[in-house]
Amino acid sequence: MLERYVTAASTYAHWIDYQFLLIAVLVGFWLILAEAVMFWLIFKFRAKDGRPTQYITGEEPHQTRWITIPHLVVILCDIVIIVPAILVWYNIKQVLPPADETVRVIAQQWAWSFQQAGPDGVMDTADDIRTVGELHVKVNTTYHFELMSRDVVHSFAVPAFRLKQDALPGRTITGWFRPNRVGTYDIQCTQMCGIGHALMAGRIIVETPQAHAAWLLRNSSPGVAGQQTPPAAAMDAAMAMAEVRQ
Amino acid sequence: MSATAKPIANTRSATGIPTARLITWWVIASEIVIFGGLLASYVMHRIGHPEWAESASHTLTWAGAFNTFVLLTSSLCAVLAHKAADAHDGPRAAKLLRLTSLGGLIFLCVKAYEWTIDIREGFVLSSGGFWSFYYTLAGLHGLHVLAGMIIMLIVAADAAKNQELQRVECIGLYWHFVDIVWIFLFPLLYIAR
Amino acid sequence: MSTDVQHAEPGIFRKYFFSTDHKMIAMQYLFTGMAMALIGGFFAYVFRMQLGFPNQYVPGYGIVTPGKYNALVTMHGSIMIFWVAMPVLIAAFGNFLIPLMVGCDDMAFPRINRFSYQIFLLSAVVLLSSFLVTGGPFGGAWTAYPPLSASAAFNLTPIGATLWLLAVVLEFVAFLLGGINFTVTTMNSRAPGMKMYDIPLVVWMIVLASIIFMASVGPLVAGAVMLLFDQTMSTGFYDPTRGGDPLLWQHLFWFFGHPEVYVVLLPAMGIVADVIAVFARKKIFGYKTVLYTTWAVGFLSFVVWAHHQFVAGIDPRMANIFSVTTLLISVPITEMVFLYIATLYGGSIHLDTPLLWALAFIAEFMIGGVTGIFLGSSGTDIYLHDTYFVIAHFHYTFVPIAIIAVYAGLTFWYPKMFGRMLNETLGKIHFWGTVIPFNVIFIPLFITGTAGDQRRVYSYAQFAEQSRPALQHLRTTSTIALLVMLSFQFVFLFNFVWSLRKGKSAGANPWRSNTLEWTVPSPPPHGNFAELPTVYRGPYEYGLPGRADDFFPQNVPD
Amino acid sequence: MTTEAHVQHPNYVKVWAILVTLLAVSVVGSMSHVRVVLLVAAFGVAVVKAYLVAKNFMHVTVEKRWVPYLLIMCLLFIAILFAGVAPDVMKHSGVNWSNPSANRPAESGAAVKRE
Repeated sequence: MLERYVTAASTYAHWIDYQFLLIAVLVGFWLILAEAVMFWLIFKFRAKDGRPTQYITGEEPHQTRWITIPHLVVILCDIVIIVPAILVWYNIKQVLPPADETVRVIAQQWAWSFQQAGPDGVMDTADDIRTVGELHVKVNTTYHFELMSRDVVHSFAVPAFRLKQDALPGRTITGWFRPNRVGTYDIQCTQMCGIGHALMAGRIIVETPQAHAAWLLRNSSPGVAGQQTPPAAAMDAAMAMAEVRQ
Repeated sequence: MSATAKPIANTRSATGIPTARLITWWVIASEIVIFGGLLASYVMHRIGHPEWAESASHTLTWAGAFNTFVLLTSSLCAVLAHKAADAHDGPRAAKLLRLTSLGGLIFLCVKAYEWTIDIREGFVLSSGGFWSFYYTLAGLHGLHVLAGMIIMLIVAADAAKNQELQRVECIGLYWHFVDIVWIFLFPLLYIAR
Repeated sequence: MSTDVQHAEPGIFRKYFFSTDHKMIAMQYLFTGMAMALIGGFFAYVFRMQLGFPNQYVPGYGIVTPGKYNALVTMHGSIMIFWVAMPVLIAAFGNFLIPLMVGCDDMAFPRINRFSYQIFLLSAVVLLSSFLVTGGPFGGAWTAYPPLSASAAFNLTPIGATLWLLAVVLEFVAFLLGGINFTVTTMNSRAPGMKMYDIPLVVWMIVLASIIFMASVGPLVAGAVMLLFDQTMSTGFYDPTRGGDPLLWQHLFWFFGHPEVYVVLLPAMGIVADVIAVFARKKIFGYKTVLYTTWAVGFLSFVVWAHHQFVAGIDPRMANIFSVTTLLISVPITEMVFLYIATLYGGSIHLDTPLLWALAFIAEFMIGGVTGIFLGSSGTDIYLHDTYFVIAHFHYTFVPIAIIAVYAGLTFWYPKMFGRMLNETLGKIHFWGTVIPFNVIFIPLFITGTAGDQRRVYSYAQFAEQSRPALQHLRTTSTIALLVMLSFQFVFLFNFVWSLRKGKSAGANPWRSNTLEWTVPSPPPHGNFAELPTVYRGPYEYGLPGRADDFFPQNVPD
Repeated sequence: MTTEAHVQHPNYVKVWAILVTLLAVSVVGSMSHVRVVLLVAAFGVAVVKAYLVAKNFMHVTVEKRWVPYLLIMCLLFIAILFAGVAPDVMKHSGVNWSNPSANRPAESGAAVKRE
């Protein structure tokens, strides 16, 4: 259902979509039913001359039955919803499948910077690749991300992956994703992080293994990409100062 | 508000608790969650940061202990004032209330002296987590003591004329509550290591 | 004791500015709230224009820069919740109705009551004054997450942030005093014979709301003090580099923030209950059950708060617990709504304006309720958190609460407040002109939300997926609908003012209603009751068999 | 309007004497270096003192039943708050997250002040 509005490019996107569909069906049914009953009652019992009001306390069992029975069904629906909901959560947030690759995601006002292992496949070595605003990943590869923030609370969100996790200064939060469709997707910051919030955009580029390898080689020589200050951030900072002055 | 100007609403008592005492209980209830929230925040930080014990060892335990004693004694005066009010002895109640707020005054003076020493040693509000909580907690409590003293003197003025004697008990209740808060602040801020 | 001293008509100044009369204070709260609503509505107009027609000149405002946009959404949120919903729903209706409905002459503590309004007014002034300071008003969202809100280096509003915080704390103090006063008055000052279950639901709900507020706001008051020190005295309560923890504020805020939802919901529910009973000429279906569900909601509302923080970096295991409690709370709320619908059965329903509003409340609130399930179940919240889906969801709860239910209450009690009837035709025009555009505003936002539009963003230019034309059309649609809805509010304002003079006079009990406030002349005189009433029965005895007329006022002996 | 005495007053001086003795106990206990003794002397005694004040000075026990329940309810809410917050704030690591900056002793005194 969600896929009509936003592409699904990671393995767990569909889990969330199905959960969404399940809830939509169940609560949709109840919503329509309840609204229908309500409007029918409004029509059926509209004021008519010579039809007196019935005196109903709603406390005798044969009356409360009309509430309790549908109500028990609602509770049943709640259970039907909550169990898969927790399963989805458990598999996305609580347990991490073994990682093929790891990437470090650092949020700051107002840019995303990424650090991943170079050709040697080891983090924190000379040939690490640091990029700003652009994350290159291999398709069908399980990535762990280590999320941290330099200043305020940000939120690392990739709608196409159905991925969202706040980045808290001081904390390191680990999560995972496994892209399964080649393409370029948006990275959003979904937590108010100051006046540059709307410009804190990034791209995540899912590539075929070959393309990814080529990209690695192009950037592996130490300190090519991303050492220069991120253009977006610089622009925002300038704008911020302008705002303060005015 | 002189007794004649009271609305009838104020004089009714459907619960069997006089209106004045009822509102006092609600005020105390709302104070419990204010102090409770701050104390809970402090406790979870304190447990999470064993290194704070070092800072805590700089607090003047004897001053805290003396203040506890002062507050306990003033609480005694407050409750004796309540007893006097029950016996419709307004002037005596007023005397005891003034004694109680004198206790509050001593408490605040000791606190001031204590804080002067702390600050001289270079421990100010922004000197790290423990000191921030130390000044915030004690400061919030001190404000309650101050407010209590002022209200108490007003109540005493009425009580001396045998008016509004029911308020003597209420301000007493509030004072005991402030006392209880300190009973917990003392070990939390001074003793725990 | 003689009460005539108290109830002599005071001079103009004392009457309108320093009155201790609960009705006058209710009016002060009502009109302050309506004024703030106009301001908040204007902000909504400005930033919706920016979203509907990006970077265009907004008539009456100008160009919306990112900083201004943040300030506008922050102030819109804060104002609509703290300076509109609470003063109107709880303070205005509470002050006006409680003494009248429980049958006494005033609040138990009139001067505390007046004091609470004065603090509230001060808080409003402090908030608005932040528009005049350098750096402008606070723009860190109404949730004010530190470190953004804690440090001027991050939020660039050195003074605005502090003023916002002060205003909020003052507002809390005002409502603590007011709420305690409501509670004590209802508990102690009831008319002789009025037992616990003879109290009208609206009074019950306002009092329970006040109690929930009182019990939940404490930790946030403490948290606000800490944040204030972080801002002004360079402490480190929420500063991770100095042993603090930003998450602490989020927890303290939402521990209050979620109960707050029910604090404003319950009075609305109460108003709707009374209106339905009167215009369906019907006893509330299961009065006591409604109360039991209310208590259940009140308690549960304290154990669900972290569902606002599922992806905020809390421990994932906690999310499971809070997800369960969140779906649990849907149980009593559903029951309450079912009971209201069941009340319609067997009534004779007069579709006057107040009832239209009340029914619209239920119809729309149900949509708001069910969309909450998507967010409460942790799995889907991963995707929907902080999208426009959330915005649409809580506007489908808050607009029915703070706009629709308030109109239900105003149109219902207007005759009692001002002694004249509102114009019915204008009322119906205003009703349809409000409710239809309301849905046209927010249904598109559900769709943009599911399409991934994130909140609090002044422009989607940077985001390829969000700047698709299809989504922009939806945003524009909702903006235009907002313009329509706002313009129809002037119909109400005109009706309100016009009826004050020209409306046909109401008489004591125009709706043939049972509760005590209708037994006194409209508007009620100073001191309310000529002689204080005695209560003989519950508030909803409509259509009692074997009586000539279909209602049975509470104060009429058998 | 005056209060009709709703309590018979116990011997307050005796209660006060007990309280002061307990205070002395907690101070002496605080000298101890055995952690358990220290904590009991500090908090166990505090609880007892609070109970004595509430019972004898505030007369909670002879007040209408719901009053103590109300106060306990407020304490319960605080307990709920603590239980919900502690896993994140008191602990410095958990499932898929860690809080290194909190483990590092907070630099006190000349704290970094942002301008």
